[in-house]
Amino acid sequence: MELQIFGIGILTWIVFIPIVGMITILLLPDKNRNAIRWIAAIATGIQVILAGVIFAAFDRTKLGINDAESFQFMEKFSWITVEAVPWVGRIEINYFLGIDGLSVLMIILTSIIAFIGVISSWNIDKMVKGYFTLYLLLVTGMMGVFVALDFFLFFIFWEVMLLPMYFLIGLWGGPRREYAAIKFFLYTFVGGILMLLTMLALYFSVAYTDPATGQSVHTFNILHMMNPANYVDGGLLSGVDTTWRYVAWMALFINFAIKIPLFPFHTWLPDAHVEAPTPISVILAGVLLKLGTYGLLRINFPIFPDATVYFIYFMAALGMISIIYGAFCAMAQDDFKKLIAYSSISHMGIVVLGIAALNTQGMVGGVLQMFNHGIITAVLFLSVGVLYDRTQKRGLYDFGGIANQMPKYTGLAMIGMFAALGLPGLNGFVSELFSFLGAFEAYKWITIISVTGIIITAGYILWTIQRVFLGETPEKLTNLKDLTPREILMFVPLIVLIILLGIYPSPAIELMNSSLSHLVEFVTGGGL
Amino acid sequence: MEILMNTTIFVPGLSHFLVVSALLFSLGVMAVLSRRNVIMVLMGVELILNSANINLIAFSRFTELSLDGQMIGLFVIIIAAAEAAVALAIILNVYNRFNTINLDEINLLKG
Amino acid sequence: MFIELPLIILLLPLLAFVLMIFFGNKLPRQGDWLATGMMTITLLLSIVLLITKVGFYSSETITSNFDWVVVGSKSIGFGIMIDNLAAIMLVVVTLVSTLVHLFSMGYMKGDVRYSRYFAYLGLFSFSMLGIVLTNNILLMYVFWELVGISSYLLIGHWYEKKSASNAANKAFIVNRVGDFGMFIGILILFISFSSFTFEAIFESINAGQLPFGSEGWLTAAGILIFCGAVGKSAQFPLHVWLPDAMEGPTPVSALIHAATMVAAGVYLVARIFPMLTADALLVIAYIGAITALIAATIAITQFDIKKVLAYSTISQLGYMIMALGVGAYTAGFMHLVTHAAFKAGLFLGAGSVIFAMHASLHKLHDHSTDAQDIRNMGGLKSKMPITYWTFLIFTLAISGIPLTSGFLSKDEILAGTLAFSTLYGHWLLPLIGFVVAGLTAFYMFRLLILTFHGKPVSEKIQNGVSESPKVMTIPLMILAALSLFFFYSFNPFGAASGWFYTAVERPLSVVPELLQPATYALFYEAVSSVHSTAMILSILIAAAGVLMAVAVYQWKKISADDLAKRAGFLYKGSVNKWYFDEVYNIVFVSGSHVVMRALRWFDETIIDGIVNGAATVTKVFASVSGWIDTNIVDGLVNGTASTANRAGGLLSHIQTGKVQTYLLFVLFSFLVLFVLIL
Amino acid sequence: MVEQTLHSISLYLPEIVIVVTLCVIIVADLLVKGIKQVAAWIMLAGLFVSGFFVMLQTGTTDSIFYDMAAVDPFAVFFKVLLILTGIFIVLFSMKNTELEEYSTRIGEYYMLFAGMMLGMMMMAGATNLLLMFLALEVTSISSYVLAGYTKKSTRSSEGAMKYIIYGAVSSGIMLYGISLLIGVTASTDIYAINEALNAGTEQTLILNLSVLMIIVGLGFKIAVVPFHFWAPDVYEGSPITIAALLAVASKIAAFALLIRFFSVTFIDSAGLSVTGTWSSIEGIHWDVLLGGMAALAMIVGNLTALRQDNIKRMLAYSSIAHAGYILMGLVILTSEGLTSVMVYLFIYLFMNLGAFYVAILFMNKTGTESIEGYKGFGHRSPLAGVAMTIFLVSLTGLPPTGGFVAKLYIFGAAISAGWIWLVAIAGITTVISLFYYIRVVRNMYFFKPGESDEAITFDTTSKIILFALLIPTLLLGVYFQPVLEFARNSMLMFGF
Repeated sequence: MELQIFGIGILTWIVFIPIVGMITILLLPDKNRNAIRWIAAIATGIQVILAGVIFAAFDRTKLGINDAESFQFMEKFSWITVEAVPWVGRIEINYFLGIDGLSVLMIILTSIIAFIGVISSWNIDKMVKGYFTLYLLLVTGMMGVFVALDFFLFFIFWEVMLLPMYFLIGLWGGPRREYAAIKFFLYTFVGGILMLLTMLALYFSVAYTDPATGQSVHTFNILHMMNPANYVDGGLLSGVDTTWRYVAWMALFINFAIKIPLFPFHTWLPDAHVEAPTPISVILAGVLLKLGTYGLLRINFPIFPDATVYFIYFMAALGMISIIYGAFCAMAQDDFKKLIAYSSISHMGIVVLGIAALNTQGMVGGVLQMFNHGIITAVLFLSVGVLYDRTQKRGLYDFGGIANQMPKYTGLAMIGMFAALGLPGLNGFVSELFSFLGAFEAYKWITIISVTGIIITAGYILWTIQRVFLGETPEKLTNLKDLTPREILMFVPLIVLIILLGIYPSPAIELMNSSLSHLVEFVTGGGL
Repeated sequence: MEILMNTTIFVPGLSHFLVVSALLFSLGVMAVLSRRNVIMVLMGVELILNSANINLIAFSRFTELSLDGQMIGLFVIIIAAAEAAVALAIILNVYNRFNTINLDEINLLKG
Repeated sequence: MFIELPLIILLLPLLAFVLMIFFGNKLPRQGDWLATGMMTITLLLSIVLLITKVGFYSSETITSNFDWVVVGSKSIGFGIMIDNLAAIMLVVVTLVSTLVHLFSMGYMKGDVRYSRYFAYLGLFSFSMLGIVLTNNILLMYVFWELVGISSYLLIGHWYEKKSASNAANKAFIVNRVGDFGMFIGILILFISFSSFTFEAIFESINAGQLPFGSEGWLTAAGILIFCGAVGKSAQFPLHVWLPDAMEGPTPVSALIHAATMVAAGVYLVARIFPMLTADALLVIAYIGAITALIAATIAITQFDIKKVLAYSTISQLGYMIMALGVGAYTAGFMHLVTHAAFKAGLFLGAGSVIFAMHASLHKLHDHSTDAQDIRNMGGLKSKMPITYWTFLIFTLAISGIPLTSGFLSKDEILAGTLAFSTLYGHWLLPLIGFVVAGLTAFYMFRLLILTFHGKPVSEKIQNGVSESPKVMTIPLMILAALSLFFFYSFNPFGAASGWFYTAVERPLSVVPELLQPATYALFYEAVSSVHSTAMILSILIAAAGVLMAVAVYQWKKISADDLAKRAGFLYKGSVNKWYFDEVYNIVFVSGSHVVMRALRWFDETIIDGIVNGAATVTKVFASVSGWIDTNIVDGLVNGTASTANRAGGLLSHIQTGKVQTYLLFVLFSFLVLFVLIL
Repeated sequence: MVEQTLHSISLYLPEIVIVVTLCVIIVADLLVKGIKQVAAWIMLAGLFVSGFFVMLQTGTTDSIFYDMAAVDPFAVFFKVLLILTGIFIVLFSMKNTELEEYSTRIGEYYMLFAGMMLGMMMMAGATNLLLMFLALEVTSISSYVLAGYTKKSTRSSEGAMKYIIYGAVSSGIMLYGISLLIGVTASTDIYAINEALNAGTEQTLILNLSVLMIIVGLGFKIAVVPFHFWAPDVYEGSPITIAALLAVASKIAAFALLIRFFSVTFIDSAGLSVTGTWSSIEGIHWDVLLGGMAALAMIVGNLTALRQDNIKRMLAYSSIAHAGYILMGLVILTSEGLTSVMVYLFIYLFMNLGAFYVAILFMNKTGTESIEGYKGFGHRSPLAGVAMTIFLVSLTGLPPTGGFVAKLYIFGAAISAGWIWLVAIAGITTVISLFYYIRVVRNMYFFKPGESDEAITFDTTSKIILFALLIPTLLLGVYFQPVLEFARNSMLMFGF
């Protein structure tokens, strides 16, 4: 399947259109604030359209995962090739993009969240040009990670996100933004180094024989890394169930666990979320966290099936701890944003538990939960943002009786909250259901303990609703204005998705069903 | 004295030279480390360089190295001279700035 | 025709909900006519459906299924199933719902969120019908939660009151605890049988498949699913939410917390009845019995009119659950139906009283007197005749006095428990059954007498009280009619010959034979043999209860205070609802607060501290060595940074600025390296 | 003999051009008065011509002046790097306000600069111990004076004095080591020494001692721990252009010498194989020594840099740390490692010079060298701020910058050679390095400029120079194939 616009593949478009926007913005004078905003909106809007095209044109039956033939919209160009020298053979880095059922949903999510993020950034007045430049760069990084099939490219996109995020939190954030920014940077950077080292070890352990020339080629191609036949004799990561393979798996896992974030690598998240400006929190929770679980599925699982199976119980247990721990910590918060941050930890724990089930239901549930959680937390962070814009406060005890003042807002926010609580009929339920279904098949007790998380979740969500929306409206809040049309615009698409996918999730599940089934078979079959 | 002169058996061998040079080297290092006066430190450096020279010349006398060693010795002498000249110029300048050439007192740059 | 009809029935209330949410405020009369009208249509359609189903297709089960989603190779379907159980339940739900809509037009008049209220009623009706119609345990769970949320919204309708929002939260969270078990049960079933539909699950069990190959897990699955019923039907130990739920508007209590939603648990148990093992059923029977007893004992001492009714509801629900547990399937379900009518009636009647009291108090500008406290009432009989007479009929019905519907169903339940004991022992069950029957008669008549009979506590208040408007009394009259025997069976002393018994038959158990409860035939035989005993006993006990109440409260032959003193700690326990709330508060609420605070502390201090922590270690080290000056903390507050920073500080101390020191270091390193390579 | 000499001279043209330039500068300094910056232009011209001749030598492999020096792709690679650095430093120097005070004797500056260039280019090609030592001394002595060039500054004088004392002692020790080596092997040519060593020797104690002594001298030159102490003081004291020169050019030249010396002299010729891994001569542990020093350099350099406030000093420590990373590529004893060293140096040139250049620009405009003083600069000068950020990010090693590719290759080579512990240290210290680099960025951006602070603007030339450094830094992060091939081809001189 190929789809080209002006001779350039659609994936390249969707990844680099924000860069085009960014360059345009850089060329504009600082004062053209609205033009800058519109350009950002148009760039991300085009992304949404492209994502729609991809959604429509995507072949639901193709498998992907480890089979280069069945990836879609593939683009592969030789990027760096160093001809054979006696002591290493040929070296190859490719510009290799492609999507399968695992990534397509993430692309759609990223484009939607990025677009909503721009809309909610509309009222940022400080250094508009710099803000949107960094924002668009960040979007490119995120999108790139989801489409890259070359580890080198993957890594570059991965790290490209770091600096814009650092600045976006550090320059436009709340009072403790610097601390939060550097903490985020540090954690991610540590993870990045681990990933870098593992990537290199993989690179030197993998060499495939080029059918055309018969040369042995070292490559960063992720798909080649999945094939045991491509491992060179005596390579650091060659063989099955070796200590080094476990170490490598663990290094990658820590990197991704930091992003997810899994207990105990999570403490950067509450700080980053709290201090980041609203749109960035939305991006952070909506897309960035998914990179972690996506990485696990794209890299850890298929490249190290042996180590994955070896550590899977450990992973499920961490997922369980995150669910319960995150939920309890969320309940203990007085800060609205922090509460949502911890709830993210809890909900991402469900993703981890689901994918750790290593069966199709769990996997589908996990990936769907990634998508759904992205949508839901986006709504929640936008909700906090709306209140913060109006009152400059985030404490749960600062509010009360909002329901009477802002009925539209309350309605929309509450749908988001109920979705987070896992109410059937809304999307959160569907993915939680499948995650737990899958997990239960694999781990009875871990799952049973995890499911208690839904009780705690109900507790903190309802308590939050009570404190913020219900009760008498205090004097100081009586002049709050309800949502503006712009704000409604940013809520509505998300709410529609929440309800639609809650009632009929098939369109989303169809996209990934065959790929994920294949992934499960591939991993449990030991990569064969 | 007489006895020594008469004992024609004694021919200084390579190891004698090496021991001498090693002593010289050590003295140079000691000077460099212990003297607080820059000039004295420079003298230490000269000792070190010349100890190497003794080595080189001894080697060229006692091994197949032939004249190469002596040639290097010549070059080293020149370099030592150049170095000393530059060093003295710099020390003069330091003295103008600090009014001392005591090394312990010249430590603005640290940390 | 048959599949479209239930679909329309299901979707009409949803439509009403959507319309009311978006346009309710803009419609004339805030759209109450729209909601009520649509509900009435639903009712009529349901009646048509019931008659068609029971009349013409009685023995058939009509199902339709469509794929909802395909995951991996397993497809998950959603669908509708109509058997007689569902058809009857459908009418119960729509009937009560319609009447409540009607009643609310009067009761809720002038409320701040009038249209929102009707919208939520629509949402609730939709969800409840969903529970009734589904053929699939997952979908049932979905609607299960949806009724939960509508209940949450309606309890919290007056959310300005803290007590209302608290009650709403409590209801939802306590239900969640039950749902947790149900969810696990569903997971077990799906993983074992790869399907959510009742039909497929039963078939698989019938074919000898067991969850995880173990009989224990089958029992466990049954009990876990029953947990959902424990939550929703307010069974011990999760009954605590229901009395608090009375914070909601009274018609809501009638609809949700008396007639329909709380009965969903019973409906659920009836639905999964075939897969319940004897052990599971026994657990269910005991839970029901304990609930019935606890609630009845509490109801005796309460003074809030709605609270009494709430506990009575819990108690009656316990009855139904117990009935199902002992195998008196039809009796249990019949009690659900009859109870729905008279309990809804009781609540609406109470609503009528409260409405009148409010109006009167409002006129007097009295805001301190509690309009719901029966100690403030009395002698309302003459002022509110319709309310009184209907209330009397409902009271008779709930007390199990012959000629009422309540008698029919309760009598069968008691016979069932008695029969169960003759088969298996467990004499506690019938014993509790009869005791509770007596208690019920006693506290209901206590309520009736204190409210309507005797002298008014305050003349002023009584003067202001007047009969409620027609929209409120008509529903009462309809419900009163439905509380009489002939709707269910033409024989006032035996339901077994009526249409109800033929329409609703106990389904065959599908579990392996060793685990099965007594077969229907065996059980039926036992019931027949004890039926007359049970009937006589139940009439006697009910009469005794009534007599006792009349003696204490009407004739004042026996002092209530005296009784209370004699009962001592029992009285105290009953007044304080056996301290359930207090214990739960300490154990669960405070418990989770402790846990969450501890975890928060842990998170902020330990986990984060490990990152920042190395800093502390270095600090200790620093104070020992005295090397590190403390004023070097730069902008990077982060711990790792400051650790590294301190290390950097250490190192930069080596950089003394003295060239000879450098050279000394060089020499030193030189020597060390030399030693190392030797 | 004449033929041989003539041939050698023809291949020595780049160096000769530098010598000529040096002379011309002296003459011009005496005679030409009216033209501003005449010395600089001459120097620039000389460097370009020399660079031209270097380019002509591409692909040549020859030995000149009776095996005193080699002209081979390896030397060419490093000479290209040196000349590039030289050109940039001249450009930097032309605008440096620090030097303006001494404009009347600026000829001396360029003359010494030329001398230093000569020494460094000789270092790149020398294959004889004598020439190696001479080249080293020529470089050193010129740089001593350059370090103290701004003689009215006490710091500069102090730095120069420390430099010369430290340098003299180090070279003395190194000379002693060389003398021992020569004595044991009876030869001064490194290939001959290698043969002698391969033939077998029992003097391992003396050999190890001499190796260690030579490492003292070379370690001083590349500023690797524990021989790095001079570097921060000297960098801080020197004019900033000279600090940049020392941090980049002198390090590159020293690495050229170090690589050639060790990987020719102490390699077990029997162990050479096509697999690209070699082994050192038995009993001589220079690789272990250098490995340990690399680890120390990464740790000490990065940790100490955390505490610095002076940008020059911070960059000094940073360059110490980078010396550690680079050294890592050498000690793993693979051809891949050497290639990665060369790639690293190539990229290091741009990013480090870039960081220095922005520092120069800021210093020219505001006179501050203090990192604390950088507050708000990012807002006052967006271009320079962004450029500085990119250079520092590149120094940290984040994609998509050249620094990432450099680290990628070094780490990769080390991993493939199985030096996991060294890579682990490198990884951890890279994380630490993040802090001091990002601190500069933080100061530039996270603080508002003061009320009175005006925007900082630069002239076009400065911008062009900035872009000349910036573009390669970024470009090498996404497309580095040519550099990789260049380095790899330059490696072929060893005949593997």
